[in-house]
Amino acid sequence: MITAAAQEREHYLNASYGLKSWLLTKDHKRIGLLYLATITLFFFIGGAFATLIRVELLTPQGDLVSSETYNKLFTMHGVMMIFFFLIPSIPAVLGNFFLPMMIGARDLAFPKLNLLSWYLLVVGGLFSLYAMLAGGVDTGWTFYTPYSTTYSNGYVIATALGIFIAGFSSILTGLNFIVTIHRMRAPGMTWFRMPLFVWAHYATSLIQVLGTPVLAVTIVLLFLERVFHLGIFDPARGGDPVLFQHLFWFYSHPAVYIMVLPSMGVVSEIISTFSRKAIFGYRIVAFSSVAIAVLGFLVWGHHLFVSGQSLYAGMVFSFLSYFVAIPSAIKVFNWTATLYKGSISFQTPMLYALGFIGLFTIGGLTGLFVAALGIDIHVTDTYFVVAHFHYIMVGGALMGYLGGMHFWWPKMTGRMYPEGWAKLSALVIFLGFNLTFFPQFILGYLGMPRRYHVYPPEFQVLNVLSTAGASVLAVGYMIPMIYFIWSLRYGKEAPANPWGATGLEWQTSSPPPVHNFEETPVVTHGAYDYASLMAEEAEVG
Amino acid sequence: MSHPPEQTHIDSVGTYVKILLALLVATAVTTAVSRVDLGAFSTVVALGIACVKMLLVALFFMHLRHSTKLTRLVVLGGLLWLAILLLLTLTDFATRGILGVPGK
Amino acid sequence: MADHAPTETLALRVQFDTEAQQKDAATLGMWLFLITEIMFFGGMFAVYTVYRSWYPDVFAIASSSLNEIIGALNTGVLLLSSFTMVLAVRAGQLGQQKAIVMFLILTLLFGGVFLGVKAYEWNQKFEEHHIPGQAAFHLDGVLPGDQGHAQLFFSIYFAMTGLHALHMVIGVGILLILIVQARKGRFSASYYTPVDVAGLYWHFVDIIWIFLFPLLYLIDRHLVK
Amino acid sequence: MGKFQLFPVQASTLAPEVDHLLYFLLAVTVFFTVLIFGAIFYFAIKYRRRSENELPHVQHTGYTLEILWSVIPFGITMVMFTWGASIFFTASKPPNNAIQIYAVGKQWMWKLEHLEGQREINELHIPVNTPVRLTMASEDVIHSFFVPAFRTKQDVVPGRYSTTWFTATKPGKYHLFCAEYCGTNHSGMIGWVYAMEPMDYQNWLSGGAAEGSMAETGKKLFEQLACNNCHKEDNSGRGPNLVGVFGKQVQLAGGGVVTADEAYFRESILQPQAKIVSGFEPVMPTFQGLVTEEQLVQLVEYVKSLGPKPGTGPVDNGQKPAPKKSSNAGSTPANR
Repeated sequence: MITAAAQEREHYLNASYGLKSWLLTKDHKRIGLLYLATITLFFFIGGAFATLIRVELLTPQGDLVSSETYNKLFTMHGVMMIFFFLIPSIPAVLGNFFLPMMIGARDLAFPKLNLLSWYLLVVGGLFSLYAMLAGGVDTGWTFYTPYSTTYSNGYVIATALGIFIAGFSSILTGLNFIVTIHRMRAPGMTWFRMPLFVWAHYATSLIQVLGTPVLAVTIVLLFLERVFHLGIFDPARGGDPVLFQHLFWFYSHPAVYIMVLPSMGVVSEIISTFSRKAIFGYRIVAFSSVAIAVLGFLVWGHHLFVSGQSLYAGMVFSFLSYFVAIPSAIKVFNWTATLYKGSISFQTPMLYALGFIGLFTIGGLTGLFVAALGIDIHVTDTYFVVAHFHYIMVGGALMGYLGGMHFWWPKMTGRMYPEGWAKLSALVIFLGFNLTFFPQFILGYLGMPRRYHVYPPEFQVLNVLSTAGASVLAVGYMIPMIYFIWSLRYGKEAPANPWGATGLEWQTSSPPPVHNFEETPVVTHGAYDYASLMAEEAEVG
Repeated sequence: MSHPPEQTHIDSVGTYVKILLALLVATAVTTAVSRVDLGAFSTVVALGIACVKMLLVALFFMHLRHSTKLTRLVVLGGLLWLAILLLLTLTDFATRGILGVPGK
Repeated sequence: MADHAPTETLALRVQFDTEAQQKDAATLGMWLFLITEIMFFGGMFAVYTVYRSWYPDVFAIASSSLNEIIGALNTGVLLLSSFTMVLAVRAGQLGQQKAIVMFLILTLLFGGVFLGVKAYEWNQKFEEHHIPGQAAFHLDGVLPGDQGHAQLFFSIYFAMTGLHALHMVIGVGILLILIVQARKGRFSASYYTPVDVAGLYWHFVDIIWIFLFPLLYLIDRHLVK
Repeated sequence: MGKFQLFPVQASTLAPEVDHLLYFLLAVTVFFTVLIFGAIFYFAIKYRRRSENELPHVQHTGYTLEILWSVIPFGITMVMFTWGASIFFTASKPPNNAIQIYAVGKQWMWKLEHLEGQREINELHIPVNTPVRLTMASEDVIHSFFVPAFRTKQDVVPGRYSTTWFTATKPGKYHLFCAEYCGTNHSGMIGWVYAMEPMDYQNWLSGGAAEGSMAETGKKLFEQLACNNCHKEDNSGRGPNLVGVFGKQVQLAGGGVVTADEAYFRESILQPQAKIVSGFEPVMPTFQGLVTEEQLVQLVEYVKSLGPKPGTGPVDNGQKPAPKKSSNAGSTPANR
């Protein structure tokens, strides 16, 4: 069982107890765990909506819920999953916890601002939960006008206010990260010795800081038009609903990179650790993260190809959309090249990382379909697009998140998760995911529109397959939830560096002390220098 | 450590007074100029004067002159992203109707 | 060092190594926040640009319904408040306690005057039935078919000046807190960061008004004699 | 109903073109997916960790490889872009000989109207092998006219006209969907497009219980709304004579010239003062709220039916010759 020595050594978890020590903590590690609890709750709420949607779509007729309710289900599924799970997930949990440790800092630059960010997410989440319980909103997570401003009678304002507040949590986290990375690196930690996880979060923070405010002003304008009848997007007074779409997608496309870039950072760490080899083309992979963040701001018009945007703007945005595909392709090639001549071991984090590369490749390549103007006419607003973005969000971002959770769980809690169950759930999730979303590509090209409560009978077989997959996926997600909690009590005692990884966070104890390091580390070698790590362990061992 | 040495350069009150006067004069000028018919050029002049005032406030009042290179880079980045938002949005609104097909 | 947190002063928080590093981080943090504000107002400038390019004449008539003399004077008031704010920061750099308090109060007063004039202008608009969304909306000089486009202008006018005023109110709140702290002698030559950072915010809100004034008040005034 | 299918039927001239681009993209996707999955499995098996303290020798970064796998994918994507853009261009420009049909999207139904007067709800009969041009308007929120078999989709934004066109190639009955979320019954706003042999189409047209062509209905409306008090054919009215105006360049008061297309007439009925013909007073009242989108398209059809009288010179509709000024008509907001 647990040795006495480990028990009394002080670390960030047993340094202080009580509700106040958690709700008023300024420790970035504790705030990371607070975020973990919050977004796990939001994930399962969003997942419940997804399950209801898939069960409804078992039959062509709308026989489980009314159309009104179905529209609220897919809207709240979108809102909860995107704004309250995917956007905060890795930056808020793993980023908050490990970014300071990876660059040798004692904490983020603005700890109180970090705690405020968590409260903003919680308050925003409560507003959205209130909107759901009070009656729900049925505008889709995109809130297109004039439906959202004049025709919808759902709780648009409460949900929009929730997203508005949660948006500031994202902005302030991004701001905190950028200042920390610029100003608080340990001695010797130059830009090109930083782990790629930190590079990915630097790029993500750029998007959070530069993009989210435009969503905030769009929500304010929507609020002004719906409540005070100001005529900003109102076609009757000469306004243009397409202008709302421009402002909305200016943020919402870069937002998909906020969701996937941190996962790319996690995968870079995991692939390198479990191949015991430096990432192939470290600088290229680092710069490709920043390139994705920058180019991600030039492409939003590919959401508007058939929505009334001019032909020439469509061509400009389609052309630019192909530029943003290149850095993602480069990353996939570099990860695969890292495996070459490595010493690969297959613990659970590695399974999730390899799963990420496979599914993200399919997700990314189908992105080339929807960026081609000719094909997008046919597939936009159909299940082809639904499948594309689920391959990136669930196949990519969520797999990366789970991989990161398994990779750093020993460091966060001082406990090992059960390897057998973890591998099983990874496999179940991979199979369930593909069974759920691959049929949707076919459904989409067949022409089944998205957000349909009722569909023609010839689409039923593929929908039944997709629902079957969804139930497997739901089971797959439940298993980690159970054994992670189980491991807190009964998990094996975790050593400081269970995987033989090279990051600074692995050079301190598990779980780490309150100020991360006994004394600030001095960095002398590159990011993934396994040779000197093995040499040091040989000396100590 | 990677942070630059901070030399607090303190400007004289005289400098600030000069800047204030310049700003007030610029405000008067832009108000007066708006009455003169410069055709499409009047917007350019109005924006030009506003940019000059912005530079005065930013460089002197916000001490951008003494700030680190990083701070200046951040400011440039912000203005560049504002330009991205405006220009790419205008690629749509400026080219509507050229094809002669309603709605394209 | 591990068992108890090192003693922490205002000028040197535990997570920083040197005071210069902390001050640098605060300045960089505020500038990044100001970038988010540029993008926040940027969204509305995009809406303004599109609709003014579509309805230039109606915008010119609507713009000339605003009193540009009051607008110009109000801009002057705001520039004065920026001037006193930068003097407050300078006093902070020199550690002159009483000067900090005096200039902050002056800045607060000018800010209050600006908001007062703004309230008067809005009330003026209310009486002239220029409130968009109201049935009684009517802008004379504009034909019945184009009243909708005039409502667009005033929607943008109220959205932009309203959000700018909201930022002014937040600024006034920050100034009040700083005045209270300054009177307690919390700031010195080595620790005046809050005043400096509040100054950056205040000057930024001034810059937004520097663009709002010509774009809203001075559109093609020559067109409409 | 339809048997289980894995690929949508190709029923328009656009469908094969889109599908060829799809096959190219599918080929690229399969190639790279097999390449990546294959490499991962091969490396995973070949370089699996043999012993605990095994240390692979460090490998330098090969920039040539990096350049290779960024330039080649970029080249492929540029092919995708140009191919997609060319299809998009043809799909955006309706041919001139297309027959005109009007569609009005209203919360949760499609109302379609043929020039000859046939009106249909959620059904559209069209002849095969003849280009059909749909001019669409929405009465409330954004809808989207989507026919999967034709591979065409176009959002219908309220406040202006939108255009889509297609040429059916195979007679048959094809799904019509609304593809932009528009409220409670969004999934009910569906219907059928019947592509028929030209002969059958003509019989259907004449057989239909139409009470007169759109132009005739428009004429009745023109009189009911007393438009003819001002728009007289002998140029004596206070409004411009509308005979032969459609499609011509119209001189505007205060300079500027605009093409008198559907959008111009629709805007002039709803916001008469937006574009005043030179030499006329802005006295026309607005009909905003008095006429529905359907009536608007009928009035536009009536004006189009007042074709140019053979042999008359440039449009003589009582226009006072206005000084020729350099016009910046260009992209007027009329058809924004």
